[in-house]
Amino acid sequence: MKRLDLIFSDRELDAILEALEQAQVPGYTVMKHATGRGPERVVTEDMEFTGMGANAHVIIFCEQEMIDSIRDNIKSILSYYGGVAYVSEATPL
Amino acid sequence: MKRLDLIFSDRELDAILEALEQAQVPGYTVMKHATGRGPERVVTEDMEFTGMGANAHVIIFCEQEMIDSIRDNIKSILSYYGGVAYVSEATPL
Amino acid sequence: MKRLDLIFSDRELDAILEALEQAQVPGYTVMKHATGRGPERVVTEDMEFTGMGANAHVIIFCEQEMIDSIRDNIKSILSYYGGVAYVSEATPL
Amino acid sequence: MESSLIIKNVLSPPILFFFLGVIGFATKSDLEIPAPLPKLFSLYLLLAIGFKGGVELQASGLSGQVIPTVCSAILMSLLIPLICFFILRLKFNVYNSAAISAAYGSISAVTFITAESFLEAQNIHFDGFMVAALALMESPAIIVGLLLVKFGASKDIPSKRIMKWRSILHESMLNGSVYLLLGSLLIGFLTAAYNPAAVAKMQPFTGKLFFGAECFFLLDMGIVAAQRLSRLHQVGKYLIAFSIFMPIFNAFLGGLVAKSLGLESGNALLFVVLCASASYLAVPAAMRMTVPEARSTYYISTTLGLTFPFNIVIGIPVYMSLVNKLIPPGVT
Amino acid sequence: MESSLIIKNVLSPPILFFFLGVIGFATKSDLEIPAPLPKLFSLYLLLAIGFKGGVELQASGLSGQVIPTVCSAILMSLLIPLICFFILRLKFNVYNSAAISAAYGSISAVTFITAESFLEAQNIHFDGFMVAALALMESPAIIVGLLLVKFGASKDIPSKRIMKWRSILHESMLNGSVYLLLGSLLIGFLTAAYNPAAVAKMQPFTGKLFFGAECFFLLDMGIVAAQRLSRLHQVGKYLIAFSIFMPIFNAFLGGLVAKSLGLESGNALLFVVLCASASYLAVPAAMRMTVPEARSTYYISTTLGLTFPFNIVIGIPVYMSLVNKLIPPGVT
Amino acid sequence: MESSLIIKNVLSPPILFFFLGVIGFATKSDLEIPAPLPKLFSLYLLLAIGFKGGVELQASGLSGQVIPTVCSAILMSLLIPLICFFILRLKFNVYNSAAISAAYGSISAVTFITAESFLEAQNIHFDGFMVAALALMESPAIIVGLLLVKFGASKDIPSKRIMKWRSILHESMLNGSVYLLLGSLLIGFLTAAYNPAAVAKMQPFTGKLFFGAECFFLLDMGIVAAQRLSRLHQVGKYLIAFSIFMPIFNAFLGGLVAKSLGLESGNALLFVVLCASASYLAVPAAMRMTVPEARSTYYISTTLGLTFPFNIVIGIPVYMSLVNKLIPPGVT
Ligand SMILES: Nc1ncnc2c1ncn2[C@@H]1O[C@H](COP(=O)(O)O)[C@@H](O)[C@H]1O
Ligand SMILES: Nc1ncnc2c1ncn2[C@@H]1O[C@H](COP(=O)(O)O)[C@@H](O)[C@H]1O
Ligand SMILES: Nc1ncnc2c1ncn2[C@@H]1O[C@H](COP(=O)(O)O)[C@@H](O)[C@H]1O
Ligand code: NA
Ligand code: NA
Ligand code: NA
Repeated sequence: MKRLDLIFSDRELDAILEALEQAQVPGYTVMKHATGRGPERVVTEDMEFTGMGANAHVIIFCEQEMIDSIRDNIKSILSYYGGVAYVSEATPL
Repeated sequence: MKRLDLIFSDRELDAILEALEQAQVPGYTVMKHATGRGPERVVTEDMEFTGMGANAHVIIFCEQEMIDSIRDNIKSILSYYGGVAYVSEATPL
Repeated sequence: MKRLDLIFSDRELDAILEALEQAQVPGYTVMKHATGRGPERVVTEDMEFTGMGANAHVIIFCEQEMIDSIRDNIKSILSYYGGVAYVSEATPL
Repeated sequence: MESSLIIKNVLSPPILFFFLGVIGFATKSDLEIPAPLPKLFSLYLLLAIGFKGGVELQASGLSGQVIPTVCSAILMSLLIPLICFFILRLKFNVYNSAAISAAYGSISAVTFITAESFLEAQNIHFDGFMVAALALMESPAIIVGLLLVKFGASKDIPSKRIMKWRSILHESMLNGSVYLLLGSLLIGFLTAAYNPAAVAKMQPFTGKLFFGAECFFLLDMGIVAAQRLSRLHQVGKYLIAFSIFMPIFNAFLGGLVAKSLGLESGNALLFVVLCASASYLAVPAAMRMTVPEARSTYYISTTLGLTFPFNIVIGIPVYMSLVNKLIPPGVT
Repeated sequence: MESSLIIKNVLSPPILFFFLGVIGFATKSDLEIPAPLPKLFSLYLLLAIGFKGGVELQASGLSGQVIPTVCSAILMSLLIPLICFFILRLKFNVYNSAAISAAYGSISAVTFITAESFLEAQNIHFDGFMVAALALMESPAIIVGLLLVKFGASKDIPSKRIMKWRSILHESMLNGSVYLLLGSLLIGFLTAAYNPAAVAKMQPFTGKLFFGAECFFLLDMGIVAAQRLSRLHQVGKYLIAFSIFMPIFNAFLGGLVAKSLGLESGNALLFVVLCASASYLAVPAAMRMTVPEARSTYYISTTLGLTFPFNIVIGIPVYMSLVNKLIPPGVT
Repeated sequence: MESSLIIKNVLSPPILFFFLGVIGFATKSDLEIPAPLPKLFSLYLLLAIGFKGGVELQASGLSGQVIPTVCSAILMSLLIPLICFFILRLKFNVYNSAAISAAYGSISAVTFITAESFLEAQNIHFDGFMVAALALMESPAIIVGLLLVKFGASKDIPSKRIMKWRSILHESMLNGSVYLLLGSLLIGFLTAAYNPAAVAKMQPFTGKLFFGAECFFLLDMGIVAAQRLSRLHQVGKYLIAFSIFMPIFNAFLGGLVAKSLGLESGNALLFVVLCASASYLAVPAAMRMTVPEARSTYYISTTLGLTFPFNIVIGIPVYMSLVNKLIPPGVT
């Protein structure tokens, strides 16, 4: 099994979740209110009230095939709006 | 060293933490207010006010033996109430 | 690529972020409002209003060299104030 | 007459803000009230209605209609789940039937508040002791729901699943919202009895602010209800019909009881609303803990997505007409 | 005269709390107002000004100066971004120029509120319909900004990047803060028309509490603005100069329009402030979604770190003097 | 006489809500006030007492008892930690002793507020300048605590651990809650002096709402204190006894100083309460940053789990009797 970590502006959350649902991932977890810094831009919690939101951190545990099938879709969303995606190994308890 | 990720409804948090304490884990971290979707059910942040809460994400860094000793206990709680548990590799910095 | 997970009292967040910036990490993500237990001390969300804060969970995706270059700095901060740091494997999506 | 009452009701700020939330969700506006702000308002509303109810209960005393009304309310919260259970068992298993029944036997504090605002707008008098009825109808419904599971479920469940009385009572009496409501009621009562000056000092917080906070909360409830409504297809036609007709039936039942209790029209409306409303707070939270076998979509989408909006928008004025027919004003 | 007005303005609680926040950040005090509490106050302020504006709009009716004023305000929110765009294009690419222009064409609700408090402190009358102008100036500026991108950007952008009218309208009309402001305005209007008793019941929440909540929010705005100010070096001198001189120019333009509309000095000041202020809420949020090519530092650090503090501290009293010169009091 | 005062105190809404929180935790009710809502209330309370205190300080001026009282308060916050330190050193190391001492030298704003509400309920007059004493007692206690570490700790600590004056002053003066309290005090003072109309506009927020918000906050404090109380066994008997007897001793000391200052009974009670109360906000936060060697359980479980509840429930009425004995009413 794999673990996929996605971090991006929470304004794109709907688009990402739609992509995940389309690929029929077995499940996902969303943590909002994350802040951070990417190559060029600082996201701070205090801008949340402006509607610009903070980041969302999405975790998906799934099989390698699933990862392959959503890769293009997710990468195109992230390349447009910014954000990162990393895969690591995970085994069920 | 291992990293154990548990994600489940935060109403079960007390039960899980009790199980962890019993097994004498060296420590744990809890992140509340996580939302998500499992095989059948969507958990949304907006239901938090109803007392039904959102999900909790618990991270435990520990040795393999520890994992083995808490496996059954944790799995039985999760199988009853729902939730996921995954193990991955981690090395101290 | 590596994934570095840091968990510590959010009162030390500024010091840690400064250390990360100095090492010129490519980016990081901060999740506040984490609670937990270390070897001796319980951190609870309800103490947040006292200004003692809860924990912060910082995730950094970066190369192994970067990890090596920040190791000493981070470890000295964590050894003084408490907190944990673990490294694991991660590959870009 | 109903239609004019419905229009009047719809044009009150709380209902208008409710619609603002609904339309915001429907049009995909990114208006959202992030957690835990809705919790702030729900805690505030429970604290405030509890406190105000306690103060008025102390003023009216426990004489006259108070005891019979409160007892009848409790009885209704025991009876209604039983009726619901038999209707639901035609289509659903024991777990789902019991969980949904408990929700409909219980009450919705926000529906109650909306009915109070409606009465105030119509200048119809009602008594503070009705809050006591509100506070005391949640626990019995939860208990009945859990008993239905305990005795209705097949006997071959694994040993650890057997529900203990302790946890049944714990979930029913010490659920956060039940506890805060009952506690605030008691504090209001004690304060009014022994410290009347403090009641006036609480007034700006629990009294004056209430209407505005209700509007704010209903804005969020509109967003939440619309989300649930959008998932309502998952529950099937039977349950959709149930979530409209059951409240009407319960309202009718409540109206008859209110008449036989000799309640004035204001109190009668509140009594009817208690019977007709369904819980989306305490009961779902308790059921999720104690009956995880039941699908939460069933008892949340129905109560929150359909019964709640129906009651606050159309139900309340319709029930008012019903009460006016059953209890001719000026007679009591 | 300006300096005495500036001092009076600076010694009002909202501005003092703003400075408390600024100094707190500058001295590295760990005072912070954690998310989502600032959102609570910003939602509250939008709801309250919308509701109050709607109530007053209903009272004044749509006659007299209302329609011309509101239409002129909308025109200003279309015109100002165009002027800004040409000034900014001298130094910046289409994306950045358009995004910044949209922000300056739009408005800042908190600046508007501060100007209202300033007028109240000076006992100068103003009308509720100005809130309608406020509410209607955000969407057009966003639309102009997006059109500038649509027609100004080079034609070789990948197909999926082509902005659709649908999403332009969605972002401009259904942005959370625009939606809440317009919705509350409508609710205030309807309530005042059909349910006047409810207006009084809302008053403790939307009226009495307002000033204090404004102070609390400005405390947070002080912290946030100071953070942005500290990053201002990233935007360069040209943009720093722009974020002070553009508001003054827009104010002057607004003053002339206000005079030609025959507005009284109170309304004229609000009109000027609408022109001079820049959006750090709806517009940046919309731009980030629809023009990710633009650097958000540009349109946030300028509007929030410089234009906003300048306007509320120095701008408002200066604009008041301007208005007093253009529109001699007692003439209207 | 004390027992009737205790009962009267216990039957006030803030204390009743405090107990509601305690019992909620003890009975494992799932009532909780999620972060960051408690922070909202603590920020609000600090802002409101600061502002009100500043307004009243401006009214009373800096003449008469103001300067001597405030100076004595500061002296007490320097003296008390020294006394505590010698008592604690019998059992604890330098780090723990210093951190606990600093907490007891400092104050608890909520205890102070509760004492004010107690006085209001008894119709006993007190002055606004006592808030200045409150605001000025936190920093000195923190400084003494850090100096005790600096000079008391063994000399072989690693170089980077040597505390710098800069960081000592920073933690003591710019701690978020100290900063907000002092800042609001100053803003209240300035507003009352230069903008008296604005004081009235703040009143609904800082004045009217206060009592209710205090209740809400004490509900949460009840939950938190009960949690700490449940961990009290970790601190040992010596510290448990310390956390009851030290406040009583400090109260007695404070009473003598208040008498020698010639304070009226209302102000005297507040002075005594300042001496008797211990900080669970600013000081623990500062200690955790600057003295990580100290075990936080020691200074949090004692101040929050025992001293705080003792003071607000039993202490205040007992101290009132003490004051009444030391300062016969009608004499001043
Ligand atoms: N190397 C990284 N490690 C961890 N988080 C990152 C990293 N790079 C970016 N992020 C997160 O992704 C968000 C969006 O990144 P970007 O749009 O590329 O600036 C940032 O705000 C961070 O929260
Ligand atoms: N495959 C998955 N990947 C990530 N999170 C998951 C996954 N499956 C379930 N979860 C999380 O676990 C929670 C409970 O799952 P369940 O009770 O199985 O529906 C969900 O709400 C998700 O937050
Ligand atoms: N073994 C562990 N696994 C996960 N989180 C931990 C672990 N040990 C400590 N932590 C987290 O790190 C924080 C600080 O740890 P410490 O200062 O060592 O007590 C704790 O409050 C936990 O949130
Ligand atoms: Na019911
Ligand atoms: Na403008
Ligand atoms: Na003290």
